[in-house]
Amino acid sequence: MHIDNFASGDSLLHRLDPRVKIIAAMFFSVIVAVADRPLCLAAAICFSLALLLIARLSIREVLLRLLAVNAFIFFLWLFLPFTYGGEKLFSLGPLTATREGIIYVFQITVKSNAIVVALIALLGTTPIITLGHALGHLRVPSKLIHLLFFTVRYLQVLHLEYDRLRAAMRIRAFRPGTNLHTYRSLAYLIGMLLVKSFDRAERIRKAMLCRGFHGEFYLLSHFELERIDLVMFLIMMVVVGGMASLQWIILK
Amino acid sequence: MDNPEVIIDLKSVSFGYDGNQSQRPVLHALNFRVRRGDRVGLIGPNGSGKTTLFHLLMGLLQPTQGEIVVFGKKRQHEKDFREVREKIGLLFQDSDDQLFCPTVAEDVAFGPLNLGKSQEEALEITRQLLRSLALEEFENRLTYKLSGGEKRLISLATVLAMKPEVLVLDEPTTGLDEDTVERLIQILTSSNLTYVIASHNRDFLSKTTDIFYHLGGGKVERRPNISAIRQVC
Amino acid sequence: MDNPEVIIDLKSVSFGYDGNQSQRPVLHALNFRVRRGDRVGLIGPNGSGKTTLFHLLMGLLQPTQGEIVVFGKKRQHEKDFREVREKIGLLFQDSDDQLFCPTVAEDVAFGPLNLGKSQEEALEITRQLLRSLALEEFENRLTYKLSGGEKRLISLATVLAMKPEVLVLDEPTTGLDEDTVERLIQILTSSNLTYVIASHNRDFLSKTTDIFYHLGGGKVERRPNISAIRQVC
Amino acid sequence: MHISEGVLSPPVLVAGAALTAAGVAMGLRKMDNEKIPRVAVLTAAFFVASLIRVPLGPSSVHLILNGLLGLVLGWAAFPAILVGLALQAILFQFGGLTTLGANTFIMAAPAVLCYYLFGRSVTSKHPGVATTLAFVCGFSAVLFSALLLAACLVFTGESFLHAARILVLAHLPVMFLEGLVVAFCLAFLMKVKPELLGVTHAAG
Ligand SMILES: Nc1ncnc2c1ncn2[C@@H]1O[C@H](COP(=O)(O)OP(=O)(O)OP(=O)(O)O)[C@@H](O)[C@H]1O
Ligand SMILES: Nc1ncnc2c1ncn2[C@@H]1O[C@H](COP(=O)(O)OP(=O)(O)OP(=O)(O)O)[C@@H](O)[C@H]1O
Ligand SMILES: [Mg+2]
Ligand SMILES: [Mg+2]
Repeated sequence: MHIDNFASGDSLLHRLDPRVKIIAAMFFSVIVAVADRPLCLAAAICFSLALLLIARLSIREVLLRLLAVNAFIFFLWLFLPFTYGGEKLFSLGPLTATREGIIYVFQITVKSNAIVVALIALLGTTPIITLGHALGHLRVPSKLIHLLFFTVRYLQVLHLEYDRLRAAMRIRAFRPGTNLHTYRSLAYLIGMLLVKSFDRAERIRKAMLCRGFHGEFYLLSHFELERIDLVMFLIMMVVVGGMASLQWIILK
Repeated sequence: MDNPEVIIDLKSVSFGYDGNQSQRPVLHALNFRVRRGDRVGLIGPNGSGKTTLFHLLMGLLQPTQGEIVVFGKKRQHEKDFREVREKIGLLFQDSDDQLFCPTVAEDVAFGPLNLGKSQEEALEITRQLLRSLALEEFENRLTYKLSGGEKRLISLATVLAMKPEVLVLDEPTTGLDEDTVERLIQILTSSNLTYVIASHNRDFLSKTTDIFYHLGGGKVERRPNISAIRQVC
Repeated sequence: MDNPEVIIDLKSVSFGYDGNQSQRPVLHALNFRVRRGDRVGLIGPNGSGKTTLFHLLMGLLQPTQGEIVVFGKKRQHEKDFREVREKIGLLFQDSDDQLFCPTVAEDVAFGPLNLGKSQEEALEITRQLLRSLALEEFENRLTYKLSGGEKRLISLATVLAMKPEVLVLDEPTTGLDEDTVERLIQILTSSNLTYVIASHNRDFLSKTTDIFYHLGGGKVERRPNISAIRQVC
Repeated sequence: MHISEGVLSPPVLVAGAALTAAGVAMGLRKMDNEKIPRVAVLTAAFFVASLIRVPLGPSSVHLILNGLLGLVLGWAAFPAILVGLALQAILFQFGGLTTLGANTFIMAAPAVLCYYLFGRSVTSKHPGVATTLAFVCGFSAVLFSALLLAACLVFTGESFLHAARILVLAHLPVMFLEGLVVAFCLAFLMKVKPELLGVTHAAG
């Protein structure tokens, strides 16, 4: 299990204050998610690509991710062009594709990919734990933050436990297939994983007691806004604001 | 209670897990005593109850019979053990259970914060401790990215951060490479803490401890030296 | 391949974990050969790579270099190892990782079911095997609630249920009491299986095996007898 | 079962976010600080379980397991699933920020529903009854999720109707699969560690 895939790097975006990145990502995502005018979407794609370049991430890695993300979009391409009313473009047997339908799915595709790329460039470049600390500073409930921290902390531990049990199954000639034996065995594997997690949670509770835990958690991380953070924040807000005006004000 | 020097005194303690299908109790009328300054090695085969013994001592399990006297006071209820846990530091057998905070600094500071220190004080204690253990480079590392040996050392740091008077270490050397074991020996022998170590590693025990007990059949028995304990591993 | 009697042949196998920050590979150009009927003991200090070697042999890890030839065929891909896993049974070092079904009977029957046996056949094999190991009372026990020693024996049963030609045992005696160790010696010596045992327990090895190898510095070397291998544990 | 960014209309996004916020608030209220580690470790376990590829005919699917998660975690299913999806969004870029609310609700609401519908009855002493209910629980959790997902799409636009219908139908085999897995898994838990299913009731 790889966590923080894109987080190792030393670009401007990697070093940027995570609070700035989170706020920028939020505004950008929301604007793009509700926008539909071509100019605004074009600007969104340009902004995302610019971020990607600044973050200096491996293009190959990013494309691989996008491939997986676009499965749902691909599914929509199979339907929407034919079910969205409008001017007929071409026919496939009984199905008629409309111009508006194609434009609509294309729009969705652009929006979806623009947001995902921006999220990779902005949020992917921060270790997930740092994001958690930043969210804490942005007033996300602390219970939620600690839930996130504990979950991330034990993700690998449990994944390794899973790997070992899975290896035990493999060496006993287990070959998954579409049959009850497979489903039963995998269900047992999951059951065992849950039971072991439950026991581990109990041991963690004891370890916490031993260190004087009495129901309070603390967040220790502090961030300092540097000048560059402010500058980048302003730039990104101006761009996002520009996109919003392309959508709602200009050329109305 | 009668002797001020005795700091841990388990008197005829018995314990069995209900869940255990084999009805035999894990510990049976066990007596175990540690005096200030003792450096105790505890040897016993897997499943003999070393971890159970330590958990009883810390109040994480309740004995079915017998008394647990720590620092001259009989300890029975959860709140009796609060003081025990401040003064006795337990290093868990599995570091993954012990390092539960996202970053090393937060994990080490967790104890001091719970003891009522302010954020700044806790952070100061953490920095100082990590420096004294030559672990300062780890301060901002993420706990889930540490190797097994690193996890062990940081776990020890989290325990030491509470400035305990007694250390109880549950198989501290499992999975450690030789260098880390050396470092651990160094840290322990250069401290002047009272400690109890359960370990299968005889070499390690003979270098760090001078009083040896054997745990088996639900009882502990003192042995004059480590070689008087039959090879168990 | 040239000698029909050789059933396991590792040729110049190297392996290192990527995650390992110390770049030194665990196994380095290692050669290891087992012939039908061999009863091999493998000794090496903690971390020398015994477990790694066994996992390579079973196809759970891929060597960075070298060839793994088992039953006369070169094994490279997942599907090459399917046959290997049917004929070589591996007992994991940690029995906690080997049992995952709710009851002992289901766990023992898991292997035979994978080999295409019907439910009835698998149950029959399970009963018979448990009886022959004098473990019949365990049939309906929950694997999760077994003690360490019991888990070991049942794990061995799950492996034997696949009727392997070769057994590979990774430290089978850790955590076992003397009676259970005796029982294991009995089971092994009365079988006429080929087997390879990694263990720190010299006494056990000298009773069950007659060919001794030492693993260290990434290589295995044959030794004339067990006392020619320096005390490691 | 994730809806990508950029698909849903603003009203659906807002409704999803609001409902999820309410559910998460409820879940957090019922989960005091002492319970966080337990909920988190189980969340991590469910996360790992959802990565398992389960063969289904010529292809394979990932399990959703929200029915089982509901039984084990009760209202804590909301924060647990929110954290799980946030992690997926950041680690694998599945789902996203603006859809986090809708996606969480799609999975967590059926989980909580299952907790109320089946929480007690799946622990029935009668094994036949327990198994059947466990199957129904696993099956219907996915069914409800698929229906919610379809509803999100259809509320976004009439033109999604066809796609939504196909989506629900395509999930039918997954529903059977989930039913089976949850039934087996529950049988395991009832035998080995029934306390695990009691977590919710203690928390409730
Ligand atoms: N939570 C539990 N429920 C039931 N039985 C338990 C539990 N924990 C331990 N046991 C059993 O109690 C006995 C003593 O276990 P304990 O972990 O104290 O031994 P140990 O000496 O620490 O062993 P090891 O060297 O393996 O760490 C074992 O037989 C074990 O199976
Ligand atoms: N998953 C892993 N990732 C990285 N390094 C590993 C991993 N597993 C083992 N190692 C390292 O590889 C080396 C060999 O480990 P291995 O478990 O094979 O040794 P061993 O001889 O079986 O030891 P032991 O007697 O403790 O079982 C050790 O240094 C260990 O730290
Ligand atoms: Mg122990
Ligand atoms: Mg090993």
